[in-house]
Amino acid sequence: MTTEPVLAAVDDDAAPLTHHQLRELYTLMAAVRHLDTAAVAWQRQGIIPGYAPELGQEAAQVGSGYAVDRSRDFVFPTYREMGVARAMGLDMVGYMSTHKATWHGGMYNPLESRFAPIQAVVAGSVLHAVGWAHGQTLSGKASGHHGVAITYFGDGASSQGDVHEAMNFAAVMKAPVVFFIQNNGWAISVPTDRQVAGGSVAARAAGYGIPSLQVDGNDVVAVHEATRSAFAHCRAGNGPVVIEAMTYRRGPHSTADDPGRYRTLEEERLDAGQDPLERFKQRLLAEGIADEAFFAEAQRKAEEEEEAIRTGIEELGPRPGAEMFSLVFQEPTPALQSQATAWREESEHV
Amino acid sequence: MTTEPVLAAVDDDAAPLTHHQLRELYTLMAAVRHLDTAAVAWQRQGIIPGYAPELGQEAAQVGSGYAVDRSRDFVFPTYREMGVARAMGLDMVGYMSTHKATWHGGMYNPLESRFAPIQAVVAGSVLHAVGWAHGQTLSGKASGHHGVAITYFGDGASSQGDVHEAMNFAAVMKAPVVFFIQNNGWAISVPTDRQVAGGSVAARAAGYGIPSLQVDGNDVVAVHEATRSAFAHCRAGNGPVVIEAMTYRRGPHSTADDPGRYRTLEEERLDAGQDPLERFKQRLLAEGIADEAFFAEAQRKAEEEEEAIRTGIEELGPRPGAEMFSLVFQEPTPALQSQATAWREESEHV
Amino acid sequence: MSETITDPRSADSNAGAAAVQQMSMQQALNRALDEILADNPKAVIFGEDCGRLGGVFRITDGLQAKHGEDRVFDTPLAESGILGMSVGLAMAGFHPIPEVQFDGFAYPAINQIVCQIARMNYRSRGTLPMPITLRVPSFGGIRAPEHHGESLEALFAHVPGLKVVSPSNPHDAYHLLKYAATRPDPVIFMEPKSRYWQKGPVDVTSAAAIPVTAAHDDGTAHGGSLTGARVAREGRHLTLVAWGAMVARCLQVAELAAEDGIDIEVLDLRWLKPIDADALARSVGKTRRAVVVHEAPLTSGLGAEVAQLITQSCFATLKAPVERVTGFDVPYPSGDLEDEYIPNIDRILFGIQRVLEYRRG
Amino acid sequence: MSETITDPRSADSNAGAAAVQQMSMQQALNRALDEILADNPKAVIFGEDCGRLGGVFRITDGLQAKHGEDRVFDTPLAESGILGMSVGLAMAGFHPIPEVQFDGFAYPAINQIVCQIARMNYRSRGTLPMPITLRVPSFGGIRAPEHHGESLEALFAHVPGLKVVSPSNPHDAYHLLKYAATRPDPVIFMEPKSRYWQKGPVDVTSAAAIPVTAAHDDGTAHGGSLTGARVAREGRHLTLVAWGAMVARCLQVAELAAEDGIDIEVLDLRWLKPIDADALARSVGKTRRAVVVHEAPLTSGLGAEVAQLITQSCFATLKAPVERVTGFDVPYPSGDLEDEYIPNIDRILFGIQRVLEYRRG
Ligand SMILES: Cc1ncc(C[n+]2csc(CCOP(=O)(O)OP(=O)(O)O)c2C)c(N)n1
Ligand SMILES: Cc1ncc(C[n+]2csc(CCOP(=O)(O)OP(=O)(O)O)c2C)c(N)n1
Ligand SMILES: [Mg+2]
Ligand SMILES: [Mg+2]
Repeated sequence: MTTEPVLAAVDDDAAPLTHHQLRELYTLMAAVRHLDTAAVAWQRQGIIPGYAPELGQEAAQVGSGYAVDRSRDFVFPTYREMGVARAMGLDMVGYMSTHKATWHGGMYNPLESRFAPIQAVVAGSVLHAVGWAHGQTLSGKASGHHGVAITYFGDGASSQGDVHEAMNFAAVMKAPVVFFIQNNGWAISVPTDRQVAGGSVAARAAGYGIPSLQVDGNDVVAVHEATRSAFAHCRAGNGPVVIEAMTYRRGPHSTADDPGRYRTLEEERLDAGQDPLERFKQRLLAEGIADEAFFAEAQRKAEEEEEAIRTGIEELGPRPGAEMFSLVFQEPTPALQSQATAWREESEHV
Repeated sequence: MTTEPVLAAVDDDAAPLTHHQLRELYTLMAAVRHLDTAAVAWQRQGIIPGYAPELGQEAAQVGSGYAVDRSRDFVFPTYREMGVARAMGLDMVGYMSTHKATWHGGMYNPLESRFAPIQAVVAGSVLHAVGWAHGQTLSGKASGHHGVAITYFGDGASSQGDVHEAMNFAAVMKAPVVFFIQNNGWAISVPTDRQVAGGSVAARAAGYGIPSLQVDGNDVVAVHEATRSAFAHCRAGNGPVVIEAMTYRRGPHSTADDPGRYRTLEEERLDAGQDPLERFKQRLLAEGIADEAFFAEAQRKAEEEEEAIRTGIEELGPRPGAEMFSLVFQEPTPALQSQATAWREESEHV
Repeated sequence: MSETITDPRSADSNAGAAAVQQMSMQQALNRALDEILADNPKAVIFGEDCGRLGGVFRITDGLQAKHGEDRVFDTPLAESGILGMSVGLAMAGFHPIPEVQFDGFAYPAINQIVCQIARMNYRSRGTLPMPITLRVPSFGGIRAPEHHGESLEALFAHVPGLKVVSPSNPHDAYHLLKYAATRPDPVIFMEPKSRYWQKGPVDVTSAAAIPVTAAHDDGTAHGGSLTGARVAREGRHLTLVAWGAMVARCLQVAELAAEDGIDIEVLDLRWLKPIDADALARSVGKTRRAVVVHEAPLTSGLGAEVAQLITQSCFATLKAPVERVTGFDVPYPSGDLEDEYIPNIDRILFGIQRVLEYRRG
Repeated sequence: MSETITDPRSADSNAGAAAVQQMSMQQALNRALDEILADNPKAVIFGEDCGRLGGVFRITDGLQAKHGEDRVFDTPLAESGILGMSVGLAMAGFHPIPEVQFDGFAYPAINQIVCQIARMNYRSRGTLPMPITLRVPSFGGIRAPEHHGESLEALFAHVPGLKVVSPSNPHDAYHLLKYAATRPDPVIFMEPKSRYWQKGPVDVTSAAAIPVTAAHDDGTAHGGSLTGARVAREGRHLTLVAWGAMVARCLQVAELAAEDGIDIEVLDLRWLKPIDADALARSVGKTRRAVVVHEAPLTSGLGAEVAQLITQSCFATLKAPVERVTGFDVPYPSGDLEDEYIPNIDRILFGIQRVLEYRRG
């Protein structure tokens, strides 16, 4: 019917990852794994009210986030992209503050960090990425210098109408945007086979004439390379790319979830496959790129980092209630200002 | 990536169309063509405030509508399916009353006629068809006896998120629904190439594992056969089918539209191709299935029919204002009843 | 899980010696759904995670196992899809009981709700009724992520063709859901999620209202019909009008005010469309003062409608303009600021004070 | 197409001897957009059929040809897409001016409007402003198909983070659009489509208000600032509050009432969020009687908010409860019944009469 669209393989930065970079990827994954596991513990300890773990998705997140050029690209995350945030060097106290219930979007500066506010609406920001990307085209930068938008979403999100509208808009407008799906097998309790008709989100891309890549989402190097070439394709003005990273949500949907109600431990074990962190470690060992001392050091740094973040989170007080009013608009309205005054009088008794 | 899904060719009624049926198809197309052209004239004469002509889409509409089994199937039209309505034998005064501004959904009985109320929201009823179709499955009729839903929509509508959600739901649930797209080249002023990324709506079906057919929408027999085999596929419990009938909107979008602003007459002539009615006539002549006397008679009947419909429409008075209130709910509320009373007192001075 | 206590007031119910059980709203809703499925073979329940998981709030817990996958099923993750599909199922003769997982995720389905569900009966001149009961876990108060604490009643109440109801306690939750799910018209059923786990007495044998909790049972509450508002507490000086989770808070406020000799009536509106204007007139006709309380933002909130209905009917006797104590005109904030946003006891008391101290001119 | 007339009252405008031109609202809006594109290189206009066709109402007529396809472009047919894309463009530093083709087709985009456009500034703590001007041809009165005659102001006004404005005449249309499109916050711009072709005086040199039509120019109208309401006609006995197409109808009613010696003030609210509560208090403080008129259904309509604001500020002096003359709680009907639905002169006069004849007790 249609011929499969192909990715223009114009990766201008296509040198294989150096050993240094590979070790850096591992260090990031270890930091993410440790912080993620810790955050679940924080919730149990009452430090934060809730958290959405990304256990098992470290390769997909770190591998892709590592490809972002913070001088010109922009990332549109969901609520589960802690690993991307960390790979991009975000202020992680600012990031984690959303789970502390301090501020919904997080306390980091999205403009400076090139990481949009945390998004709780499933598929909510996919279209934003398309608009932002089209803005790059309109800004008239020469091909090859486009900033690229990368939007993260899940297998569940792929069912939302907004994702279809986004892919169609992006393809019609040739917008430089990477649709990065983490197909982690589940949308809360619903498995992918009851969610994604046809079995693959990437396969839908062909219908829009968009090239797509389905990649082993538990292989950090494969993910990174796929993302890098997708960025190069977009940057060169060739329009959007769809990447589907096949991975597995090894943990619960969130700290409020009880996966035992919809999958057995045995199923988890079988479906999850090899742990992405462990697998990468074995590879680095086998290839002589890193040794046990390196892994121990990565773990030590991860722990140190987690401790600092936890301290930061614990010290984070609630935001002043006045911010509820002052941050609604750039130009506040008299009506809202008088509500703020009434609130101050009645709640702070001033 | 995925293998193309195939249509299970289980057309249990696959006998070729008889000469009688072919002539009937022509008679229907002639009636539709004449009524459609007349309705545009009615608007100019002030008989109706507006109309959405389907000039050029007679083959797509009559060919598909003729395949509907009124004892068990259900049709979900847009605002432009007059030809389907006529092919199904609807009360055409009731149908046309929507264009008289008598009642939005039309005055025919949708349950009895198996033709849902006229739908003005683009892509608004595509999901309804999926729900209705899933209802057939839930009702537990044996395979081979399913009622089938057929939902009509345009190339423009295909951009709406609801269409994606509908195709995915239908495929996941294996609902007996035919997605019938009339790709008529335009969505008001926007041509298909600025609308449908990838160039084909049918091509999207593969992404959901749905079999699809792209058919010459100006060939009434081809359309009919495609629709009939899609119905057979659905009826046998094989899930949904997508049909894309490639046709051309030869008229304006509606009587309020001015196509001269976005396409030249020369472009129209080139893009529209051969007129579906004339083409079918030539075929019937060439194959000796009908002669000039038959065509003259078809035309005479069409004119007679149009006259009766016009008379019916002209006689159609406005609905009593009380219906505004009485038709909102099955169980009216006291608040609404008192509004109705106030309205009667103030507007009818009773 | 549920203990049985005997309540003398329900002696007039069908069951003769009636059994009033303690249950949470979650249990009451779950039981209602179970019975609805058993009673009506055309009732079907679906939505995101409604099936195997039993819903993120466990409202549909166990129903799939008991009634089968055809009656209770998971859909793909798309709210417009869920509601659009409901329309088709209703056209095919079913009674769909879809769930939207959280209030804020009704927005993607608004087009189907407003333009289709609410209008199909009208558009089809009564030939295609839409007996759809849309369950929406609603309102705030549980320190949830963004978009999980919204109050959409003003939007829903403005839509012609919809009916809207919100229970404040397990007893009403049970009866109102069973009532809604047997109606031939679409009903938006707004469940106060912060009250899911609170227990209260439920008399499954009679819909006549029983008080919210024993603590507030002063023996004077009465109910009236299921289709109207409910006097949750009788009082003489001022009427507090509320719904959902705010009813319990208003009852607390009334207790506190009573210590100062202020006798407050609490009217649980229950139906947000149609609003029981007679009950408002009756109550404020007596108390001559009113405060309406809701979580939604002030401007164009349902409090304006309630206030205007009261003013319309009680203008001549009203001692002060109706006060509104509501959420602010700001997006629902994160958990840390939630208690600043939702009307708290102090703010309701201030509102009461403004009404009591109002002097003309 | 547009004739120039001299208006003495605008002698104080920048232009010295000012030029007041007659133009239709369609022309005024088109001119405003043309100037906005010229003034701000980051302004972009897009939507369904906005480009080549110039919009189904020709509001963007000629703009693509003049400013190029990068500045004025057609999108695929998907409203959520259009609004979601606007968010991204705003994040990239643009000032998007999207169009939704008709009021009723804003519903598919409500999720993006409510959860994204209205909240991004807040969510991002002010780092990602949303300077989006969403044009929505609104309200009824043109005998159009279903969903082409809706009034969404109550919904929009309830959403924290949005501002909402509706012009009633060409002069205001020109100035309010230019004002809205230079703001850093999202503004919903509701255009009264039944007034698109009505001509009126426009003073492009000064935003100070001029009367709606010469017929109603009694020399007493005054404007105040662009951000507030406008007294369209001064009067002593009663205030009619309206917006959009209902303003012209209220002015007609005022003329008729004047024949009976009833002197009516007409307040054109213009801003539906934030509402100019001071102007309401000023006007009704003087007239002591008010009727609010809108096309949207009664229940939970913006009339309730307006009535409650008036009652709140004028309770002590108000002679009668504020009346609401509105559309009914029914889906907007087909053309044949449109005049029964939209408040007509009779119904507004009845409302006025109820207020004038109100007696306490
Ligand atoms: C529009 C919307 N609907 C429902 C939800 C509730 N919800 C939050 S996450 C989730 C599942 C998402 O699954 P997927 O997209 O696969 O992402 P994952 O959680 O697996 O990372 C659901 C249903 C939501 N946040 N937004
Ligand atoms: C949701 C929605 N958006 C916009 C419109 C306005 N509108 C009516 S028809 C139309 C074009 C539809 O094009 P297509 O789907 O190709 O159908 P066609 O008119 O060609 O039959 C538009 C934009 C609408 N009716 N509904
Ligand atoms: Mg997932
Ligand atoms: Mg078309």
